[in-house]
Amino acid sequence: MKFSIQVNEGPYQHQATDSAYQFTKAALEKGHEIFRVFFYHDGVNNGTKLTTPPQDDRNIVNRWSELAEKHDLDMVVCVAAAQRRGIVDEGEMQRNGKDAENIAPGFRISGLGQLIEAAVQADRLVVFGD
Amino acid sequence: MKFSIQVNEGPYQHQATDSAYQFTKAALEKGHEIFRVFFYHDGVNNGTKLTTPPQDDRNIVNRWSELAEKHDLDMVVCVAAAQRRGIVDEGEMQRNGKDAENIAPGFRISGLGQLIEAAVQADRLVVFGD
Amino acid sequence: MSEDIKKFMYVNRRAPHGTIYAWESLEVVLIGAAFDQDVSVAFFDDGVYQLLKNQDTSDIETKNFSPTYAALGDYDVTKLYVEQESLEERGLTIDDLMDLKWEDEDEDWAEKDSIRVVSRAELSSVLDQQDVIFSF
Amino acid sequence: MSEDIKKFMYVNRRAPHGTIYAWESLEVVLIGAAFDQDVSVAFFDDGVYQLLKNQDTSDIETKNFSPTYAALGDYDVTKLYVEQESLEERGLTIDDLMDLKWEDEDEDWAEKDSIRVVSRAELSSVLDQQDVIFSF
Amino acid sequence: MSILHTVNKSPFEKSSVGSCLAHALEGSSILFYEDAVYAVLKGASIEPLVAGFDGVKLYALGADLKARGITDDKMIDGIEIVDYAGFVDLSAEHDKVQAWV
Amino acid sequence: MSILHTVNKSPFEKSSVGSCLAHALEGSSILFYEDAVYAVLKGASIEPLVAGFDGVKLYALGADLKARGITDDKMIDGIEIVDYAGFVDLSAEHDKVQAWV
Repeated sequence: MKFSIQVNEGPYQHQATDSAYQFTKAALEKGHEIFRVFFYHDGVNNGTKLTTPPQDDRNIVNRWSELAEKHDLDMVVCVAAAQRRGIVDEGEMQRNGKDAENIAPGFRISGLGQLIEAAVQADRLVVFGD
Repeated sequence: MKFSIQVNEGPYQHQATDSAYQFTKAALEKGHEIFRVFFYHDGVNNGTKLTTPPQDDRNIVNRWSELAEKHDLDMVVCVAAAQRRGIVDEGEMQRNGKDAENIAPGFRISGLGQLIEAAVQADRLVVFGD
Repeated sequence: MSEDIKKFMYVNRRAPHGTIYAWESLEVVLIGAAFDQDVSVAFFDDGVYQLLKNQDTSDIETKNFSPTYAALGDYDVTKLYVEQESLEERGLTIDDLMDLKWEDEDEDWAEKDSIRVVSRAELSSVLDQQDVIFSF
Repeated sequence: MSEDIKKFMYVNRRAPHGTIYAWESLEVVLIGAAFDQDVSVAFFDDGVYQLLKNQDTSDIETKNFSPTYAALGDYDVTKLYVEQESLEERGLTIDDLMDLKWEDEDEDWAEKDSIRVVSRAELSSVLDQQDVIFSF
Repeated sequence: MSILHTVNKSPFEKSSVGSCLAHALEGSSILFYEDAVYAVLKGASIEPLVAGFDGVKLYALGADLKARGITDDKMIDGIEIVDYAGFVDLSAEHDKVQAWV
Repeated sequence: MSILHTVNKSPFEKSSVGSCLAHALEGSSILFYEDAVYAVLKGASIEPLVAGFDGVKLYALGADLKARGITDDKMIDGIEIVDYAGFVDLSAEHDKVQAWV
């Protein structure tokens, strides 16, 4: 079966992104397809490469990046939400005149239409939030 | 009177930082002293210079930076919370082997002791959160 | 792209302004309108506050997105379900809400009400009939 | 630095694990212990869940900070107020909570209970007597 | 000693308004702001709880009322409206501030 | 048609558990996870609401129960424990998932 996942909260503050990660991993392990993981609202903050969590804690961002690499996951960060919250890739950096980018490996920035498409294409949309 | 302010949430997702800003501005306009504004939890995300909000919306980060410049405010971002969430200055960039920093003007990264000191030194601690 | 039309429901259970969910939810509804799905929007629990008249954010200096609800009709988003029990619990009636309309091209652009006040039982049944439920 | 000792109260009204507030609140209490203030910690509403026994986060793969509460006594944080009404509403008793102790150096290091179960009225009065109230 | 209690969440979404009302002692004050201003709407199911409150002074932040379309005529009687400067004054006038976040 | 309802907030902090229970139709299922697992604690004031629920199957996520120290003997009877794989199965078995965030 084909799943799409929506993540509404950032790393560490809310368990939402942990639950979304565990759900996605379990779905992949059961042989399901993940059409897309869409990061919305503060969820876009999962896509920053600048985190350095304590050694004895999980690294939420790296965990997503590794899952994406292993399973060729499509992880999309909403551009409008990202602009409000400061998540920037090379293109956004140029367009908005910023002097740095902070997007983590495996994440790409795109429009809200990607969420709608994810819901159209998948058999199930599963939302994780606050 | 001497106030310290604690901000627990990031920009845009919650009104907490808007309310904290309006309170701080009003206190300064009434002639009170702001000993420190301490950004904790997701509040550290107020300190990123990478946001580009829509033209017709307020720029929360710039607003804090401008208030800090005008009134010589001490705006402190908690280092432990910042590491979890990816807010990085020059020093943190070096220490944690990152290739970019994203701290906005007027913010500095420091330890939790600064919150305790803020509460000890001020006549009032006012907390804004979710 | 699949050619199927799905029944999309956007659920709004949160108050506006205190958090951004209501506004960013509305942004999704507007973008989604371009996708030719069968769209409904539900407002219940604190979501009914999103539709209150006379919202003016000038003094909190945040973006006032409430006039945007009036544009939903132009985007062919015409089924706005509002739960009666949620209104009553909050001391509100339909008269406290914005008067949202759409123009029916099949009936010579007759103006019709977008808001449908429904009971909790009716709303539950509408939710049950959807293909996709968005929550923010 | 002022030489005054202030009465510091850390208020915990949130459940652990679903959000980080409980854990980052505990980090403040630990850091604050170095500042020689008169420290109290209150657990009420969902905050009482923070003290439940047998918490094991291995399957959700988040940091299990609950053993850290047992270290509070070593940091001279010995006044932990737990509200009776909050326990009752949640079907809990003191026996469901971790057994937190501190050693009183004035009484030959006698072991004493850190947790004080108080009524809502007593807790309100304790809150009223503070100089600074931290909330997370 | 006296506390200024601040509450910022809707009483229908979160338990903080209810808990604040249950813990506020005589002589303290409560400021409703952000989404907590919905607590002052007349005719809501929680009106008896809010209106029947003796010995505690109730305030609501005008900017947040206005943002949410809550006009004076829709408010429970006896609640005083303040602006951000008034919020600052209340914080100064009370011995400490407790945020019911 | 049938819905898998997911709820992740404590019933004492937020109204989402109550609203979910009030809207769930016969034939649907509810999964309590994250802080919503506190809803299944025996002896709590909301036990009658949760336990008295007919026609709707109730589940709780084991990983979240364990994290919060809620052992089997403390749970209301009749609630089935699932792991993340079970959460995935429930999402597949129902026609759609409604998240009560």
